[in-house]
Amino acid sequence: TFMQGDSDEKVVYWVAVAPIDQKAALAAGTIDGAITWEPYASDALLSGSAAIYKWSEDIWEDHPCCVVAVDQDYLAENEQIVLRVLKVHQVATDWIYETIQDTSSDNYTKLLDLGAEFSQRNTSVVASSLEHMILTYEITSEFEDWMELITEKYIDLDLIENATLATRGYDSVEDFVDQYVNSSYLAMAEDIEPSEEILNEDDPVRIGYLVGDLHQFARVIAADDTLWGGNKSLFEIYGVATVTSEGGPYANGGAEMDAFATGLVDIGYLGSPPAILKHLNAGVNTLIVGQVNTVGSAIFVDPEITSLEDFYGKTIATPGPSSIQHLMFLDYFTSNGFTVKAK
Amino acid sequence: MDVKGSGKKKERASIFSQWPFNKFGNEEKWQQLFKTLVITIISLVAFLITWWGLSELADTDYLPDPETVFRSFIDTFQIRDPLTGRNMWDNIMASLTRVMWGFALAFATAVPLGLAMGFSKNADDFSKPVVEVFRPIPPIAWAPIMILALGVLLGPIVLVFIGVFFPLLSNVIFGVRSIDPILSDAARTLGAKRSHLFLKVILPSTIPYIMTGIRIGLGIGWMCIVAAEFIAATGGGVGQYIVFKAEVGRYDQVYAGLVVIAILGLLTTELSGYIERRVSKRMGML
Amino acid sequence: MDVKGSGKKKERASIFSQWPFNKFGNEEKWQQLFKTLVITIISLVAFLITWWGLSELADTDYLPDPETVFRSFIDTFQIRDPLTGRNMWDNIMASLTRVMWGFALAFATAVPLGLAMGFSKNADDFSKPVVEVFRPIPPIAWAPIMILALGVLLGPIVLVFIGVFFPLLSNVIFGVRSIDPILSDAARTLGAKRSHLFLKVILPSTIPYIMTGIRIGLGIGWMCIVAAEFIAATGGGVGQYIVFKAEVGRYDQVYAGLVVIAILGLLTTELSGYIERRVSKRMGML
Amino acid sequence: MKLTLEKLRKTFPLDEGELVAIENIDLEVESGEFVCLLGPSGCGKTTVLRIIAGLDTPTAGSICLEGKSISGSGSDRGMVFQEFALFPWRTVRKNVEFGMELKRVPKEERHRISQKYIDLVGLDGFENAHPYELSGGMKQRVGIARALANEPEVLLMDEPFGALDAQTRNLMQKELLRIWQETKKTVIFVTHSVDEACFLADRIVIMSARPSTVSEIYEIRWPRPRDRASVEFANLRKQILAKLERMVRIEDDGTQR
Amino acid sequence: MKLTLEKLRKTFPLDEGELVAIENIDLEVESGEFVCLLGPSGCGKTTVLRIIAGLDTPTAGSICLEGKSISGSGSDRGMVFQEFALFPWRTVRKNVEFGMELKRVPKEERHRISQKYIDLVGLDGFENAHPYELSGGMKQRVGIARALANEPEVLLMDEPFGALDAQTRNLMQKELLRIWQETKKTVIFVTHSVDEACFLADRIVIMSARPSTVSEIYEIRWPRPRDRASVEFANLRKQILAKLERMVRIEDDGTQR
Ligand SMILES: Nc1ncnc2c1ncn2[C@@H]1O[C@H](COP(=O)(O)OP(=O)(O)OP(=O)(O)O)[C@@H](O)[C@H]1O
Ligand SMILES: Nc1ncnc2c1ncn2[C@@H]1O[C@H](COP(=O)(O)OP(=O)(O)OP(=O)(O)O)[C@@H](O)[C@H]1O
Ligand SMILES: [Mg+2]
Ligand SMILES: [Mg+2]
Repeated sequence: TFMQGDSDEKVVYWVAVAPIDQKAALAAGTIDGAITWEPYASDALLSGSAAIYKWSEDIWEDHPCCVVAVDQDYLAENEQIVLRVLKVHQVATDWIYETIQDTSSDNYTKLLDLGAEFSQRNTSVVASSLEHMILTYEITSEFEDWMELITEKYIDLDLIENATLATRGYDSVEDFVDQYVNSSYLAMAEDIEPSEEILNEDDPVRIGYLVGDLHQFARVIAADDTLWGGNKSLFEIYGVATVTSEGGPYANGGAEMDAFATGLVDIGYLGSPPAILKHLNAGVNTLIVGQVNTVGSAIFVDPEITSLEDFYGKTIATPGPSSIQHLMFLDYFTSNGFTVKAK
Repeated sequence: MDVKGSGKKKERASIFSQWPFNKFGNEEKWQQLFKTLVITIISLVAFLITWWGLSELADTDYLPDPETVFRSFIDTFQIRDPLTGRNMWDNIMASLTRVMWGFALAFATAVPLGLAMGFSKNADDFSKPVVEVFRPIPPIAWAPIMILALGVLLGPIVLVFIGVFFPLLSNVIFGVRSIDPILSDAARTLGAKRSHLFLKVILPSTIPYIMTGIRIGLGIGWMCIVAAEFIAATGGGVGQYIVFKAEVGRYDQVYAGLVVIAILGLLTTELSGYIERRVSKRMGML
Repeated sequence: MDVKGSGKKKERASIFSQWPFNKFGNEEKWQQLFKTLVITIISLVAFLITWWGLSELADTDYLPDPETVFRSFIDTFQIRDPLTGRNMWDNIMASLTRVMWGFALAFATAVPLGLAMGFSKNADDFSKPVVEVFRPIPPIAWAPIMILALGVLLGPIVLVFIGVFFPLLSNVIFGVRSIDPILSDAARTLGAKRSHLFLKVILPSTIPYIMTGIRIGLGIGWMCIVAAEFIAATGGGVGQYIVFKAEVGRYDQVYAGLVVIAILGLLTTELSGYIERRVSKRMGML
Repeated sequence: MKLTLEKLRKTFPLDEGELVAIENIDLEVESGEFVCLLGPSGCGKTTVLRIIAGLDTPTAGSICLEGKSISGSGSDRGMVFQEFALFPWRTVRKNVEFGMELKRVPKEERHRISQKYIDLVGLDGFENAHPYELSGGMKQRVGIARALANEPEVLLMDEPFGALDAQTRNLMQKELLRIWQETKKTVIFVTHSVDEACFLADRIVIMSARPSTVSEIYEIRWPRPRDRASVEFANLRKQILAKLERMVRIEDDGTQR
Repeated sequence: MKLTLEKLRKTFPLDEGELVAIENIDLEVESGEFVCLLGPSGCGKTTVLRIIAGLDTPTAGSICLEGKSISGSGSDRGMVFQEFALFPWRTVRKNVEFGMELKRVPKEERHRISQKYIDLVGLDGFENAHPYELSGGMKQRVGIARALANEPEVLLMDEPFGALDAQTRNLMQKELLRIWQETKKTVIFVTHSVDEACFLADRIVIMSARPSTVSEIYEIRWPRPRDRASVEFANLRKQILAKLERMVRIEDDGTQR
C-alpha cells in the first residue's frame, strides 16, 4: 500500500530536524537534504550550499498548507472577535498580494524588512520566499478535497485509527471535513468595518503562530503599527486587542495544537495536518475557519543530488511526523517506489 | 540513595520484628505471606480500577483506559510503525545500545579518574575544580547543544555519558576514601609498597562502590537517554517513539512507550542491583 | 549516592592521613593548603585555556570562547531578551517557582506516605505495588503526556513532583526502617505506647533521612525542570531560555544558560546539604 | 518489689523448627536485692531481661511482680542497655525526662526530678549536652539516670558496662553500688565479667548453655565495698570461671560453624 | 631479636599548637621476650606500636632492631590489630598468604607455609571461609596467623583480644602463649586488662598518662600456665590496678570536657 516500495535498495531515510536547524545539519553532513517550509527553503538555497530538488507545488500541485484554526469554545462566546481577526487576516493577505506586484514600492521594502526581522533571515531570503508561496484565505472546494485526501492518508498510515472518526461523532471522512472546515465565518468577516473602539480591551485574543514561519506573514504585518497610517496595528484598527499566546511562538503545529488543548490559544496559525491529527486523535476542540497559504515548501538537497536515483540510502530531514511536509515526503517517495524508513 | 552509616548494631532485623503483631511462628509466617499477597493483588486491582474509572470519568484522550494501552503495548512489538518502519524491539535495541555506549565511555573514564583522585591528593586537587564546574549541570541541560554539536548519533550517547559519569566518579572516589585505613596499615606491616597498596587493597575494596555507582548511574542514564531521544535521535529509540506518538496524538501508544521504559529501567536497575549485592557479598562487605 | 554502612571505625580521617607524605606539622599544613590553592588555580586556568584553545581550533559556533560566554552571561542578567521580554532573573524566578511547587507537593505527599509505609506493614503492602509500578519510569519520560494533559503551567510542576517524590519516599521509608530497634525498646521500657513511639522516636529519628531525600530529590528536580522547560514552558524558565537560544543559534547564550543552571543546581544542593549536615548533627547522627 | 519468674520458656521460630532459647527458668528476686545473671554467650540472658521488661513475650510461664502477673512493657520496670540506647537527638536532660514527658508530668516537676537523677549519677553541668558529646561512661550514666528518673520498681541492666574500658568500668561499678544503696531498687544485672558479678551481686545466678535453665546460684554475703584482691574473692572468681569455661568448651565444640 | 626504643617522642599537630602524645620513652625488649604495655586510655600505647611497626614516624628518638636503626614499615615487624584488620574479600588462606604474595613466594611454598600457620592457630578446615563467616575469636586467629606467616622478628599486638567476650578471651590467651612458645617471637602486647597482662607477660611496662613516659616496669618470673586465683596474682593485679586507677582519676579531672 502506501508505504511499500518495490526494492531493498530503494530506501530513503528521514530524521526529524527543526526547520531552523536543517541548513546547519546539511552543512555538517548529518543529512543529505530536507523538506521544509519558507523561509528555510529559500534560506538554504540562497546560502549556496544547497539546491532545491523540488518545490512543493511540483509534488502536490496547489496543495494547502497553513490554516487559521479557532478554539470552538472561544468562538461560541466571542464570535465578533473571531470575525474581526479573520477580517484582519483577509485585509493583510490582500495587502501583501498587492504589495508584491510592485517590487519597487516602499511598501515592498517595508514588507521585506518586516519579514527579515520576524524570520531572522535577510531580505533576499524573504523576497525569494514570497515568490514561492501563495498567501490566501479563501476556503475552496479544492481545499476541502485536499483535507479529505490528507485525512485518508493518515488513516492509511494508522496515524489515525479507523474507529476514531466514529468516536468523534463523524460518519465519514467527508462528514468530518464538512464539519471541521467551516467557511461561513470567512464570509461573515467580509462585512466587518474598522472600529474606533477596542472590543476586548481587557481580554486580548491570544494568537498562536510558529517560530519564523513566513507562511504566516499576514499576521506579522497585521501586528505591525507603522504600515497602516498612524500608530495602530491592523488588529487595533479593526477593534481587537491581541497578544501572542503563552508558550508561543511554537516550534511546530503539533506544539500549537497542544497549546490549544491546554487553553492557551484562542486563534492560531498552523499547518492543516496537525489541526486534523490532534483534533481527531486528541479531541482538541478546534475549527478550521480560513486558509493561510498554499504551496511554499520545498525539498532542498546537497547539490550533488539531482535525480531520484541519487536519493538511494540518503537521509532527508522533515519538521516532524505531524507536518504536511512529512506527509508529502512520504507520499512522494513511496509513490516513486521507495521504502521510507526513519534514520 | 544516601544511607547513613549505621554503626554497630545488634542483629535484630528491624523495629518491627519485635513489635508484638509481627512475632510469627512458622505457620503464621505463611499466613502473613498470604496476607501480603492478597493485599498486593487488592492494591493492583484497585490501581487498575482507579485508572479505568478515571479514564472513563475524565473522558480525555490523555488518559486512555488500561485495556487500550495494553493492546497498543502488545501491538507495538508486533506491528512495524508505518512512520519509522520499526517495531518496539528495534526501538528498545536502539535505546539500549545508546545507554550501553554512554555507559561504557563513562565507565572507562570515571573509574580510572576516580581511583586517581581518591588515591592521590595531587590528582584530586587538579581534577576537582574542573569536575566541580561540570557536576552541577544536569546532564539533560546539555541536550540542545550536544545534539546540535555532536549530532543525533553521538549527542545522546554523550548525554548518557555525562549522566553516568558523575555518580560513578563520586562513588569511586568515595570508595577509595572509605577504605578502612587499618587495612592499608595491615598491608604495610605485611610489607606492601605503594603500588601493592593500590592493586591489592584499594582496587578490590573499591569494587562494591563501583557497582553502586553503576547502579545509580544506569538509573540516571535511562533518564538521559529518554530526554535525549525526546529532543533528537536517529536509529529509533523508545524516547523517540514516545515523542513521535505524542506529536501525532496517539496517546495510547505514548503510554505503551512509558510501560516499555518502566520495564527496561526496572530490569537494568534490578540486574545491576543484583550484581551489586553479589559482588558486595563476595567482597565481604555485607 | 549510596554509602555503604561503615561499621565502627577508629577516628582516623583517611588512609592518607597516615601516609608519610601527608604527615604535616602546623606550618606544613599551611604549605599544603597553599599548594592545593595553587594547583586549583592551575587547574582552572588550564581548563579555561583548553576551552579557549578548543574553541579557536574547532572554529565552530557550537563552542564559543569563554570570554564571549562570560559576556553573554553578564548581559543576560541586565538586558531583557527581545524575543521573550525577560531577563535572566525572570527566568530564574520562573524555574525556581516551578521547582519549589513541585518540591512542596512531593514533600507533602512523600513524607506522610513514607512514614506510613515504613511504620505499618499493611500500608506498605498496599502502597508498594503501585509505587513500584511508577518508580522505574524516569520522570522525564512523562514530559510529553504531562505537559499535554496538565498544561504548560502544571505539567512541569508535576514532572518535578514525580522526580522528587520517589527519592524522598525511599529515604523516608529507609529512615523509618533504619531506626535502631533498641531505641524503640528503650522508649517502651519508659512507658511509650504506639502513638508515642511514632511521635517521639520514629519521627525525630527520620528527620535526617528526610533531609537526605530532600537533597537528592532537589538534584533530580532540577534535572526535571530543565527537561520540562525544554519541551514546553510558559512564563519563562532557564530551560526555555536555553532551547530558544539554541533554536536561534545563539550558542554563547546557550552556554550562559548552562552556567546559570550549574550555579542554581550548586546552590540548592549545597544549601540543602548544609541543612542536612546541620540537622544530622543536631539530631545526633554524625 | 519482689519479682518471681515461674517456669519461663521462650522459643524463637527458625526457618525450620524452632530455637529453644530458654528451656525453663524459675527465679525469685527479693525487693531491693542485687542479682547478677551470668552465663555463656547466647544462653538467653538478654532474652530473660527482655521478657521481664515486657519487650518480648514468653512462650510459656509467667512473671509476677509482688504476686501480680504482668505482661507488656511498663514504666514499673526500667531497663539499661549495653548499647546505651540514648535518644541521640535529645540532650541529657531531655533523655532523662523522656518517661515523664510521656506521663505528662508538669514541666517544673519534670525538671526537678531530672535534675535530681542527673546529680545522682554525677552529670551535673552536662544537662544540655547531646549524647555524641559524651564519653561511653557518661552515656551509660545518662542511661541509668533515665531509667531511675522513671522511678521503676525493678532496674534491669543488660551488660551496661560491657562497652567501657577497664578503668572506667571499675569506676562505674562503684558508682552503681552507691546509687543502688541510695535508691534501694531491685536490680537484675547481666554481665559477662565474673569479676564484675562478684564485686556487685547479692546473688549470682548462673545460667546453663542453651536450652538454658538456672544452673547454679551463688549467694555472696560479704560487705561492700569488696576487696578484689581478697582470697575469698579470688576463690569464688576461680570457681565460677571454671564452671563457665566448661560450658563454653562444650558450646564451642557444638556450635562453631 | 632485641628491640631498643631510645628517647622516643611523638607529637601530633593540633589546630593550635601540638599534642605531645609521647614525651620520652626508653625501652629495651629482649629477643623472645613477651612484654605487655599497660596504661590509661589515650596515653600513647597504640602510637608506640605504630611507630615500631613503621606506620608512624617518631618526632624524635630512634628504634633499633638488633642494634640497626629502622624506619618505615617492613615485614620484619608483624602487627596484630584490635580491629582484626582482615581483608574482607580474601579467604582465610588468602589473608594469611598476603605478605608472601607481595614477596612473590611461589605458589606451592606459599600454600605450605600458610597451611602451617592456619593449623598452628587451629583454623584448619576454615581455609576457604571469608572473614564474615568467622566469629571474633576466629578472626583474630587469622590475624595472628597472617602476621606469623610473614615470619617477622617482632610481633606487635594492639589489644588483640579487646573485642572478644570474656570466655573466648581466656581461651585465646592460652592459645597465644602456646603459639609464642612454639615460634619464639619477641612479642609486644598492648592491653587494657591488668588481668590479661599478669597472665601473659614476662614484663609489664606501665605508661603514664599523656605526655607519657615509662612509669614503672613489673617483672614477672612465675612459670606458665599461671593461676589467676593465686594470692600473688591477686596482689600484683591489685597493685597495678591501684596505680592505674590513680592515673585515670587524675586524667578524668583534667580532660573530661
Ligand atoms: N529475635 C530473635 N529471633 C531469633 N532468635 C533469637 C532472637 N533473639 C535472640 N535469639 C536467640 O536466642 C538465644 C539467646 O539470645 P540472647 O541474646 O538472650 O543471649 P545472651 O545470653 O544475652 O547472649 P550474649 O551473652 O551474647 O548477650 C541466642 O541463640 C539468640 O540467637
Ligand atoms: N593521627 C593522630 N592525630 C592526632 N592525634 C592523635 C593521632 N593518633 C593519636 N593521637 C592522639 O595521641 C594520643 C595517644 O593515642 P593512642 O591511640 O596511641 O593512645 P592509646 O594509649 O592507644 O589509647 P587507647 O588505650 O584508647 O587505645 C591520644 O590523645 C590521641 O588522641
Ligand atoms: Mg545479651
Ligand atoms: Mg590504642
